[in-house]
Amino acid sequence: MIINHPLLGPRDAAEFVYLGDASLINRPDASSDDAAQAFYEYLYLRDNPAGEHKELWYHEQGDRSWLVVTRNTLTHEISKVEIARDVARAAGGSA
Amino acid sequence: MSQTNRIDGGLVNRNQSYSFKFNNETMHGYGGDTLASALIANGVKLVGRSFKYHRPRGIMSAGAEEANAMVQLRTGAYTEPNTRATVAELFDGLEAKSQNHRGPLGFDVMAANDFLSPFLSAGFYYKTFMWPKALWEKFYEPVIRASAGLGSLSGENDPDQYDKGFLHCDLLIIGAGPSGLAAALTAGRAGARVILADEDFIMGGRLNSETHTVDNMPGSTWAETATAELYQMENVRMMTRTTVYGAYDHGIFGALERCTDHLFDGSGKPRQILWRIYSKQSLLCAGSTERSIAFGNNDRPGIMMAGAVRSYVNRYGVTPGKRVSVFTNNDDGWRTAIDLKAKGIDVTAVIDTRSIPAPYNVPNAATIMGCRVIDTVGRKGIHTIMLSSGQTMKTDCLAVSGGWSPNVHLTCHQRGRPTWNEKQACFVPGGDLPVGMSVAGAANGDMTLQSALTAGHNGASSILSSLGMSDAGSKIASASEESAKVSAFWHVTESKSRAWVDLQNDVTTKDIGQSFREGFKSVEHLKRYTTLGMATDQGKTANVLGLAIMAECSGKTIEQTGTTIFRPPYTPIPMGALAGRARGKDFRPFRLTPSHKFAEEKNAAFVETGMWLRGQWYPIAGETHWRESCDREVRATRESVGVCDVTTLGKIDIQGRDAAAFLDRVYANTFGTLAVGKVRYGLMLREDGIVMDDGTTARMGEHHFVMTTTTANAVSVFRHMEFCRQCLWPNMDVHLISATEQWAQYAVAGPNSRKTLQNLVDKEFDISNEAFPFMACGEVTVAGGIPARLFRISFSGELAYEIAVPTRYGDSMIRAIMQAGEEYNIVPYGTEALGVMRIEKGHAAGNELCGTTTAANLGLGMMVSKKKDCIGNVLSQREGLNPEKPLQLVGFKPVDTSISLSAGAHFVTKGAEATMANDQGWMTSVAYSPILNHSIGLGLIEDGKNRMGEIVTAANPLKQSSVDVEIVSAHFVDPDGDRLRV
Amino acid sequence: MSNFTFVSQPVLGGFKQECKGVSIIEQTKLGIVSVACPNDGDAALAASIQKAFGCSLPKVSGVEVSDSGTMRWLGLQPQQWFVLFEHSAEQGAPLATIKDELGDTAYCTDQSDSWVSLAVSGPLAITALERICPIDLHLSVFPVGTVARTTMEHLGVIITRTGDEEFLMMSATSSADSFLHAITLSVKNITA
Amino acid sequence: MRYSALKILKEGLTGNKGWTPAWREPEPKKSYDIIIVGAGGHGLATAYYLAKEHGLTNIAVLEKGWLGGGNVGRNTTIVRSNYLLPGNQPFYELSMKLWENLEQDFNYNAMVSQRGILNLCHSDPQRDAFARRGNGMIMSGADAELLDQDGVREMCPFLDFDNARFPITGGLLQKRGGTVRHDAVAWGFARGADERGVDIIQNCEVTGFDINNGVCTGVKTSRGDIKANKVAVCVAGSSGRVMAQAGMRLPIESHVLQAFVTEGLKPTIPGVITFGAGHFYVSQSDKGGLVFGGDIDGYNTYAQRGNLPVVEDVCEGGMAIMPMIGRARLLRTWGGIMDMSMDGSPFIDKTHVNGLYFNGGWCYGGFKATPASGWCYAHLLATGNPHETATQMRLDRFERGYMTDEKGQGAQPNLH
Repeated sequence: MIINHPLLGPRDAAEFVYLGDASLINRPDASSDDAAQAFYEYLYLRDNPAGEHKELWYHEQGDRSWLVVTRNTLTHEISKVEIARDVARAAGGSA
Repeated sequence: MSQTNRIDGGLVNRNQSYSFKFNNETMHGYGGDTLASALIANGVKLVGRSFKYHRPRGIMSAGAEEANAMVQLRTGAYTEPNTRATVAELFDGLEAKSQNHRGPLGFDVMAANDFLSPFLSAGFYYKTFMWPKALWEKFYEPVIRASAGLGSLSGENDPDQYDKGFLHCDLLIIGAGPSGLAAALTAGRAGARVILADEDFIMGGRLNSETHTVDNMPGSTWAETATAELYQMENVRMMTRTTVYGAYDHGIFGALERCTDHLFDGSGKPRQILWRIYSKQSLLCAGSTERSIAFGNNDRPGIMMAGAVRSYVNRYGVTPGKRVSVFTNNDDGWRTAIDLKAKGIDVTAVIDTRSIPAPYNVPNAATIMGCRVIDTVGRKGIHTIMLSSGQTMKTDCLAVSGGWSPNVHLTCHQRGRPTWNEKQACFVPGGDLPVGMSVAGAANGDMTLQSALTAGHNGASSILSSLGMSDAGSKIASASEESAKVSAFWHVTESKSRAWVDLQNDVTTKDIGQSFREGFKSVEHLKRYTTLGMATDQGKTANVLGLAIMAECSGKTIEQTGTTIFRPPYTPIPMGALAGRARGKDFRPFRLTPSHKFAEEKNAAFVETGMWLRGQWYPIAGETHWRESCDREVRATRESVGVCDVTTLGKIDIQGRDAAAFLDRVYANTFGTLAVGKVRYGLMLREDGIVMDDGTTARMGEHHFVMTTTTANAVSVFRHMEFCRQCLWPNMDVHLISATEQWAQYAVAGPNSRKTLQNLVDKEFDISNEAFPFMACGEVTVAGGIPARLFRISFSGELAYEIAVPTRYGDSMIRAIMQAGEEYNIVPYGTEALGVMRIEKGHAAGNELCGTTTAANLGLGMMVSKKKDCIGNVLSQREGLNPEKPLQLVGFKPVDTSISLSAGAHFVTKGAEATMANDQGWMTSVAYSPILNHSIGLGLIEDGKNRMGEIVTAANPLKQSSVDVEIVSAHFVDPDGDRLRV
Repeated sequence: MSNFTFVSQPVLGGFKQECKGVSIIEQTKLGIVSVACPNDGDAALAASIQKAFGCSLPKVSGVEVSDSGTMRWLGLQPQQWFVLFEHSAEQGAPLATIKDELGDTAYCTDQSDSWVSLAVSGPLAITALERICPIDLHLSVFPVGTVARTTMEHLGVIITRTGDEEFLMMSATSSADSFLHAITLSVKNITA
Repeated sequence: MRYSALKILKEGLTGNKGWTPAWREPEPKKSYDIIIVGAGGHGLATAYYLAKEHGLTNIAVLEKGWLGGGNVGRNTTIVRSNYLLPGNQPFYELSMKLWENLEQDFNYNAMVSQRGILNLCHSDPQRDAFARRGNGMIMSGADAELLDQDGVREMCPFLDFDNARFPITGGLLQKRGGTVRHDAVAWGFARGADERGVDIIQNCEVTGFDINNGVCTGVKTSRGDIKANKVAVCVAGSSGRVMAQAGMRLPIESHVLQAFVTEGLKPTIPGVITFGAGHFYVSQSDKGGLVFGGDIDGYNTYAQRGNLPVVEDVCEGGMAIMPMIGRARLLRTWGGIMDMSMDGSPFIDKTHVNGLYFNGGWCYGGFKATPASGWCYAHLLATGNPHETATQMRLDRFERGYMTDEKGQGAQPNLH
């Protein structure tokens, strides 16, 4: 596979390390009352869609960026690649 | 043997005479021959045996689809099983043997299977061999295995070298036949970066096997001219002997280039190169493959595809027979008769299944329309055919054409399905092609030469425009007329004898019928139950025939019956090529520590730790067993001083205004309170609350920390922290960079470690206990100004330091430390002694940090701060991770101290039976303590902290042993830690 | 107390091989410092670099050379650069060369000893690198003044194009032998 | 029809005309006691044991495509019970015992071949972990032997002992491990279930569940609605897709695992061998092909195909331990979709919806588990209680903190 890195252009996916669903960006608030349930769902449950999937890839053998890649799990077609830090900031990442 | 079947003409080089051996018999051929054409030249008909029935078989094709003529090529360690004679280039000195027979090829005793064939029908083995049960492994299976298989490996290491590489292009053209050449000319002239790859050793494809003309030249001459022009273009890479074998995601292709397979001796060059080709667009011009017709005994030597006969006659200048007949369902098959006549070879008859007027006139040959071949005679070489009309004819070669199947394989590699074209009676590429791929020529169903040339040109033109380029006005080449009329015909129903569909796996029409009757009707069931299409040719000639017969059984159309898809690779690829250089010591890189050279001089034994090589122990004269060395190193360190290279620990430089706050979140314990110039042990959890890693982190400045990780987790911890930094807390000002390679770091441990270092550290730095206490850190210089970092930390439990210098001084540094400690008899110690000392001190390491242990399990539960959020905090509080009687890390001591403990033993109540129901934990690490003079262990046992002094049994059923052990503190040596602080 | 001998040793002993269209020369006098930009400090850092070295900051994958021509800035990742300059052990710590100039505007870390650096050049350099480098090195795609971090033969590599037929290749010090082997074998395989 | 050597003889002499279909092709009925979704190995085994062991035969097995078309037909055929943790080992040992008697039990030769499985180790920590595991295996009633280097050399002299990057220091051997002809397992269970009255309905895709007030009463299919007292989902690889129709999110990701086979070769390796310092495991089929595999590709996917980096990585592993296979040719590669769970262990459980049951999350372990999975799922469906060997295979184990994490990799499916 080839991931079209927003800063570097096309790179072989072999340079990247895959983590999983991009929802892992949305770490729950540990101080909330339902933190135990929220963390369980955050860490363990997955939509696992057959189709478009937003997922995290880390450019370990490259620029060390974490990326949010939108990829179809049926065809492997990649429709969007974003810098995860930008996505996290836009989502209002803490601190 | 002489070349009895060599005729005039062809593209072989008659000035280049090669001698070769087949089954030990010396023969001759020419440059430009394949092994198959050379065998035909020498009149050889019988070349191998089939898989199941061991039927005599000859050459049936002239290409990669060959299902019969597979040989064991070369000898000794170079021998290569299952090599298709039809694609093996002849070279001087080639040696080949036939395979899959017991006894000589002509008298294979396994051919008895052929006579037992009624009992060996589809799936017979699923229905028997079940009784008695024990005989399967002992008798039935060994017999089956010995008779199955084809060729043999030598059993020796592959002596050849292989290489790999990466290529990039705008357009990859797969196949250099008429459409591929036309496309390459158009795209190449327009300036696109083109790769043209073909599996053959000359370009031109079928142009070299046919008598067509292109632009008023013989087809092969046109191909040669086009090829020459393309070779002149800098933007075109021409790759012969290169099979594009797989289409992967996003325009990546796998290709195998055979560099030395056509040479007697590769003289040190890589035998083959596995290329990964990154293409923006690809054009599949892979041509088509002729298929057979199923009729009685259609597998005999001398029965050959009609197009292959033309290849042998026209390209190789050999004739497969002296009296040839043709059996066809299409106009193209007639060309064989015409070409043979042109070469002066007798054509006995042309038998056409179609009841139409003969499309061509073949002088002096019987032309029989609306007729079928129903059976053949000639066990080791066909000599007679029987026709549905009742006629019998003598013939020594039967050329069969059942029509052509486009080579759609690569269009299926991303699970695209070809679609059935009823008019052309073949599968053509479906709509779901791999991204960026288009198809032209016969592979796309353009079955005439002119249509292929046109499609190649047009395909390239439209690709050029999609790339934003325009074609340079290339004209479409014009070709001689030909007809491709075909009418589907699959099998001769009048045949009483077995009619083969898959020649190599011995699948007959009867097997397909039986498969249907038994309910194996879907194409996948058919394939799996009968093994149709599962042989080394992947059903290139058999699949369509099998499907059509299945469709007939079920009364459905082929379209309704479906198709199996093709999977990579297009043709089989040697394992050696897929591994490339990564074998032997080069399987993975080596990482060497800065003291490696020194360690070698000290005769160190080395151990692999991930990619690192670390000194395991350093034997001195007289030591014969590793334990002697290890014990001495431990004693010397605990009694005086030792030095160990700890460079392999991960070092991460952490800077930023939020660095301290960041560490508070990634570590379970607190770092915000750590003073500059101090070090703290840190415990890192995964988000699921399990211990991820541990290490020490030093505060070098207000906004600057240096973290160490375990050797094993250096990469994953860095990745995790980048995840935290970028994805979880993107607004924190914190920056990470690995400094593992920057510093050569040595642990100097033992009561005399300070004195040793005082000899080395420049005098202006006070490293006395008062000025530089336990857990201090700072920047110093050594040996008159060499910059260094000093940490007062200890893994051994002794007064100890770690000192780091820039890696370039690493070799000097180990020698300097040895020199500085000489007066204290300093020793280098290896990972074994390191391990012994950490077990003596009860420190958890890899065996305890095994990814399932919590901080509480390791006795570090207090470190998980309840005051702050950190990774893993919330989920570490789950019920299952906090049982009433948790596993706890404690020490174990054998009751009988003369007995050695074993890691991996399981604990049960003293004297209880060793069963999982009684299981209470396991021994994680053991060592012989030269300080205590007995074996000691660390282990995880339920409620261990509350069971001090209890005797339990450490069961080791693997060794049929069990040892009574006492639960003791994990701190075997200096439990109060006094020695650290002196 | 006797004197200690400290020798600054080139990782590959100053390796040099010139043959048949490709030359490989170890760069032994290279200072390498990583420079990271504090959050929201981009403008301040750019200004201090411009002032100190007469150089603008390249984007990721870009290379900028200082006015004096002696300093090369590689854009390796967002907010982080490597600066390469000629430096020998006698000149003291390479870190100071940069850090002293940039002060609080950057987080600097010495990387001089982390990398082995090889200059690979010659008409057959690309042909040799084709065997191990997944990056498209065609001049139209990877022109002079481009840097990429990638992986070759299981090793992380930073490759910079320094000329039409010249590359600077950096990989981790500890695996320098394996790295050199990967390159020399590539050369051998294309020229044997 | 009973299969035997005599039957083959008789049919052979009469032109093989008397063979009858291995299973019927029934139309779906309006309702069943139990509907099993998915006619893969596990679903068919469940139906077989429900019929044979529990006397329940008013059962339909619904299959979207053709029976046995999932992972039971696309794996590397290895069976073993060499697990580490108490949540797994007794279950896989039950499976092994069922394998050992399976063929006689269902009258179909699935070629259960106990030629042994050898896991190589390359370091002391690895050896320690193998010792812990081997002891646990024996304590669970399985067999295990810890070999030193000489022991491995005696068994497999062709391994690279002289020039290996990661020297082989020993291995954990389970002699009862081995291989089974994968397709035959599906066919044997299907035939056995069908004979006992189970309706196996191919080309019948489940498109939804009838769930009212927290009770599942049937399924919607491409061939109409079908009622059932109990609906048992058993579609590993597609679990996420199917259970989403019941509104459930699972602790599962779908990943592709590639498998490989070479051209046929005369016998060259004895049993199953796995490489402990790379990603490679191999056996030789009765037809002579080297059947091998390695790691999953590592990204979520439902496409039954993989990519080149893993192909190369696996082949590198093969050449690293067995440099004699360099001239064997890779014939075919394929991919199967794995339910990769959050701790690498499976689920056989009720769901929070009454009448809806779930079996999945098998990761790489699905094939070897086939008989025990069917046995335990049948037990759960018939009795309402988990089988004693499957008590840890619960859906709520992550919420409660009772992971069964063999590899110790935590909540990251692609590392299991």
